[in-house]
Amino acid sequence: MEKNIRYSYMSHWKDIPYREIPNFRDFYYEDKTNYAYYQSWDQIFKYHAGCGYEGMEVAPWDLFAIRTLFPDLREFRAFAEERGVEISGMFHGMNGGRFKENIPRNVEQTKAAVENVVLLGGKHLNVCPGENYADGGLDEEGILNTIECLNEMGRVCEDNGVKLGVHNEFFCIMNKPNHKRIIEATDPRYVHYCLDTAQVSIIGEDLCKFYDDYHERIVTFHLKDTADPKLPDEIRYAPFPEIQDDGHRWFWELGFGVLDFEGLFTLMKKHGFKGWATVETDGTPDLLASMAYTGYYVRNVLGKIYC
Amino acid sequence: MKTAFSLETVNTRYQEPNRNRVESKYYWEELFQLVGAGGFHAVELPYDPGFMGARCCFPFSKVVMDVKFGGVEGFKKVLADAKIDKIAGIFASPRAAGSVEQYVEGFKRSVKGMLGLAGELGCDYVTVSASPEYCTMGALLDKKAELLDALAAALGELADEAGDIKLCVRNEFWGILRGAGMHDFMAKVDKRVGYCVDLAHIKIAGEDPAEFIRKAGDRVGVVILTDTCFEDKDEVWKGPAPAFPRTGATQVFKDLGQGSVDLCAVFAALKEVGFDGWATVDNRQTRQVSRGILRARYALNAVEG
Amino acid sequence: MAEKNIKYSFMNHWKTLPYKEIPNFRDFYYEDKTNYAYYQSWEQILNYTLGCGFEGIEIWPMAAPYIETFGSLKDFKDYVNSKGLGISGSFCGMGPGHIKENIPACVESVKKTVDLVAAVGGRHLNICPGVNYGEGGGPLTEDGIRNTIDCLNEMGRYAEDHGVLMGIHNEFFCIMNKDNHKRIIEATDPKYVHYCLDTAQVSIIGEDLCTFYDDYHDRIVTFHLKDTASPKMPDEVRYAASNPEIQDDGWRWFWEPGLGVLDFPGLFKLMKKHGFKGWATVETDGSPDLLASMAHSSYYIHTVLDKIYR
Amino acid sequence: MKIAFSLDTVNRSYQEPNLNRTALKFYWDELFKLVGAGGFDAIEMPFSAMPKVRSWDPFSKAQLEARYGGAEPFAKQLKEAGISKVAGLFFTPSVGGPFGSASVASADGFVGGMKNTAEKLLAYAEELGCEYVIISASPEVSSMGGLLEKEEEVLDKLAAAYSELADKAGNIKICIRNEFWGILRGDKMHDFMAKVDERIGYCVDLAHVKIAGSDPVEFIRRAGSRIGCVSLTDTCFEDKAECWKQPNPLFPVTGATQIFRDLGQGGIDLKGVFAALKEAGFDGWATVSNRQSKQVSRGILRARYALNALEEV
Repeated sequence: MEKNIRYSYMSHWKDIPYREIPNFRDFYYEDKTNYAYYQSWDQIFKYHAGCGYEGMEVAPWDLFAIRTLFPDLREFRAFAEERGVEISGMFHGMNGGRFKENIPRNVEQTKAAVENVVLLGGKHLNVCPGENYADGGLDEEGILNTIECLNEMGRVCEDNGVKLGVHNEFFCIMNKPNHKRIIEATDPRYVHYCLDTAQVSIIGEDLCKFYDDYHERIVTFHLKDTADPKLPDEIRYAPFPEIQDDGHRWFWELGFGVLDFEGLFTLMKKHGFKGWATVETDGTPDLLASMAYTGYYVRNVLGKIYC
Repeated sequence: MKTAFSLETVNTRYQEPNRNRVESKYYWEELFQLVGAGGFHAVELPYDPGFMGARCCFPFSKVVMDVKFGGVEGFKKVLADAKIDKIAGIFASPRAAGSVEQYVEGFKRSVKGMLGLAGELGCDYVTVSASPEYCTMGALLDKKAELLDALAAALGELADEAGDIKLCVRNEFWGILRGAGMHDFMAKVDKRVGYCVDLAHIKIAGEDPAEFIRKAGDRVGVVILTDTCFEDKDEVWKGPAPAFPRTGATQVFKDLGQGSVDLCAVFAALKEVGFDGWATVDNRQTRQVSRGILRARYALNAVEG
Repeated sequence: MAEKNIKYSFMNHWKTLPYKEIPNFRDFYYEDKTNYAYYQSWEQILNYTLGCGFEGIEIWPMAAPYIETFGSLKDFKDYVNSKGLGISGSFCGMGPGHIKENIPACVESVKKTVDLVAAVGGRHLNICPGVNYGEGGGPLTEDGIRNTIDCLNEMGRYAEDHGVLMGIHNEFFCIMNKDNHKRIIEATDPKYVHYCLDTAQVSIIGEDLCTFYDDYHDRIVTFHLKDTASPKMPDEVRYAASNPEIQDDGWRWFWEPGLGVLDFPGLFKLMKKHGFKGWATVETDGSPDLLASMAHSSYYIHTVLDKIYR
Repeated sequence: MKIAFSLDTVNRSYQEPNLNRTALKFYWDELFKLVGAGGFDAIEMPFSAMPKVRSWDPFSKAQLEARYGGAEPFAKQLKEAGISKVAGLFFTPSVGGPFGSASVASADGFVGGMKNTAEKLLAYAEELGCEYVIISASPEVSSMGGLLEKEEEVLDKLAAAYSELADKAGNIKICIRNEFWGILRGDKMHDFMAKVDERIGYCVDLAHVKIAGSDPVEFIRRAGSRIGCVSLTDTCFEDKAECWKQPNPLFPVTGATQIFRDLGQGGIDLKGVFAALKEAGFDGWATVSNRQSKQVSRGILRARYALNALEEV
């Protein structure tokens, strides 16, 4: 049976201090807890393969720690592939692109990011289109600069065989009032879309309708659930809303929130989506439990609709 | 001698189940209560200049204290409610950058920032690492003598600005002033600047902590009560991420009383040199901070008993 | 894709799982905000088992946890099957059948477990052939050996009559040990008494894993796949007066496949040579994190051992 | 009033990562030190007549001998950890205790089973130098089958058995705990205790009393001088769907929750409780049992924090 979707897992592992732990047993005996089971990329990649994930999406804030272990990112790629895991792409942030003078800096940063993605063998650069809304929304000029900046960044990606996917966040400066306008105004040759199912729902879009409307621009996904769709402006636009003081979670594993994933997968089948889809479990206390569970859900539940 | 508990004990960086909890404020609100309940009424904070804003509620920067606790006074009140009435000190390790001048300028800027926050927090000491990790210093290593002289001079200037805050220098086992190398340097530094004696770092660098204390004498500014069983046979200190030896995974630091540091000898030496400053426990091994607090209390009771 | 010969099952060391399902998972999570909430229901554990690519679970005889949470064994079976998972069988102990007058009681007890295995649609009953050597008064006398053989034959016959394969699953501290292990296997009736090869246990007893499999492959109907870093333990450890299975300082006899020193690739080459077909249970006894062990074992099987034989 | 810390806090059976540690001796060796470091110099321990399979806790006579060298060396080990007293023991009837399904056929079998285990409990308590033991009034009602129709007969026989046990208890105080899932839940306990031998005391478990719908402060006032010991527990749980009747009532099928909360983390008026205990002139053992937090060290520090806050009152 021909597979259309390749599943990748978003890396929220934070710092992993070892490549491998050949003295695992002695290391385990030091503390005799499961602490020793989460301290090397060898283990993390094996868990990916063990849970049926073919890929991992790298987080840019992990690169510093990764480079202390794998100075040449091609080593990191080879290390992962040896364990049956490919790097599907990397997340990236555009900042200050709403001001014309910041566009060149953003293009330079994109070049550096794309270079890393190419070294890692990735195909996607999923970009958060701007800083937090709380620092002041987009005026007309800000919108036009954001479009231009995304186009410039997209061109750099396309020239290197990498797809830039706009990945909006519910607290981002590009928000509900101008979200669609900017997507439609950007150059479809260079600027694609990474549909983060939870983020667009929290912004206030209807997930399935949004996918149906923009399916030809959507080249990849961040699949995550939420129990808080259509959040009001005063929460989305507040300072630092992402991590809540009382530990409230915006994001849940697929099937633990309220979104209609079966509807979404029916549409993905209708439009014949092919390529990487990244499952993300941002905010889980136990990444492996989330990975094993979502591995089951995408294959045994959603896989019956489209795979 | 007064004892404090360091919040460096809380792992904010490395993977472990439940790690995400440390990003939220609720975690810290309860943690302060648990520290107080463990009999520690003073804490030490890692200093964070706050570049990352307040996305995560690590209460180590002015911006987080402002955004999450309504400013320094609000932060101190939360601590006081948890029976923690003193922030004994803050510490940081500068990163290597560029030339000797650039590095020393960055060093001074960083320490000034720390002295500013320490003043607001009512700290008694500020600790700064003598150098970053050896392997990150690149070309600076070729101008070691010039760098150390410039640092000594800078520390003198900073002592003028410290007021009654005790400025201390810590020599990690992975730095250019590791182990006994510290004594010659401190001889050239303004008398007002003290040693930060971190027991585990001293031992790993091949020195006996009690001996080191006697040699430092009345220049001991603050003591960091840490433990270790690690013997650096493969010069791991020169390589990258020395706290995670490539030669074999191990926890380089052990919780107080769980390693091979002779605490009785250390306390005897401290008494001998008439030390009456802060002794701060920093349990970097256990992943359960509550266990770290109780292990610290147990170890101190055993030594003081 | 080549036809699959081995079906993998995971040994249930999950201890007590108090809930069948947790529909109010989010609220439950918020009570403690730790991963505690991720390990409290059968649904979660069965989903993880499927997520790691296993096709079945092997259960423990103490049926209470299943009945209490599910109301009846049948409800438990139907729930597991509804997830697309099988129950490969159960583990149990033979008891003090090396003493003649105990045999009837031991057989009665094992019959109940055979009925349980049949009721949950299981195929295997893996049985530890006796009490502990240290506490149970090892070594086996000639009579003790004769009684053990009779006892196993009688139990095996009942199992065979109920469509269940009873396999001897020896343990390194068991009263049937190194000096009579092979003799008893060979003396039992092959029609009724089979063998479940626990890779770690036989290695700790002192056998060479691959030689042992090669010699007894025709009697071996299933496996407990686990690794060890301490093969060929001396008598004074295996025969210790007090149960050596759980060590005071947390020393582990057993590790995940690939994390000890056993030659699994060698074993799988022989399984290919002899054309083994059926259930093989991965067991991670003594792991502090069963899910991490399950995911690691799944990697080792599907990415390393599958290449040799699957 | 004397304060102790209960090792009931340690979860030994429900799945969680690192659960395997509680089967190992090194875990208990360190735990005693951590309890002592938390400022508790007395503990309460669960009692198991039969040692728990594959577990080296010191809660059965067999394990104490096999792993800890017996009562003497165990007391020495506790002393070094800063613990001078094993204040009391308790056994939980619903986990394979004497009230097991086998003995619910008749009232005599039921009470006989309890008495049998209680005698072993008293012997072990004496060996450890305990001052009290806690016996649960009954197992979960869901496991009592036909006996529920013979409640009158069962209670009379229980009362008689308690008197006989009191004769053997010496100076160990026998206290009866009325769990919210038992036949004497909530205020039903008062009528029963009125008919029971004066030497037998109440074990007032705050969370169990509250979940059964009684007010702990009122309950303490009514129990008055008959209070034998207090279990300082907390809860936010309201049993709206009569979960107390279901099997395994600690895990309501109506919705997963942690029925017990650590002291100070629930809804019980602890200030009111301590005032009522003072009023009743209670000077026995009050034992904290934090059954919520899966990190026992956190449970210890939470207990210390809650007690410190109350002592300021």
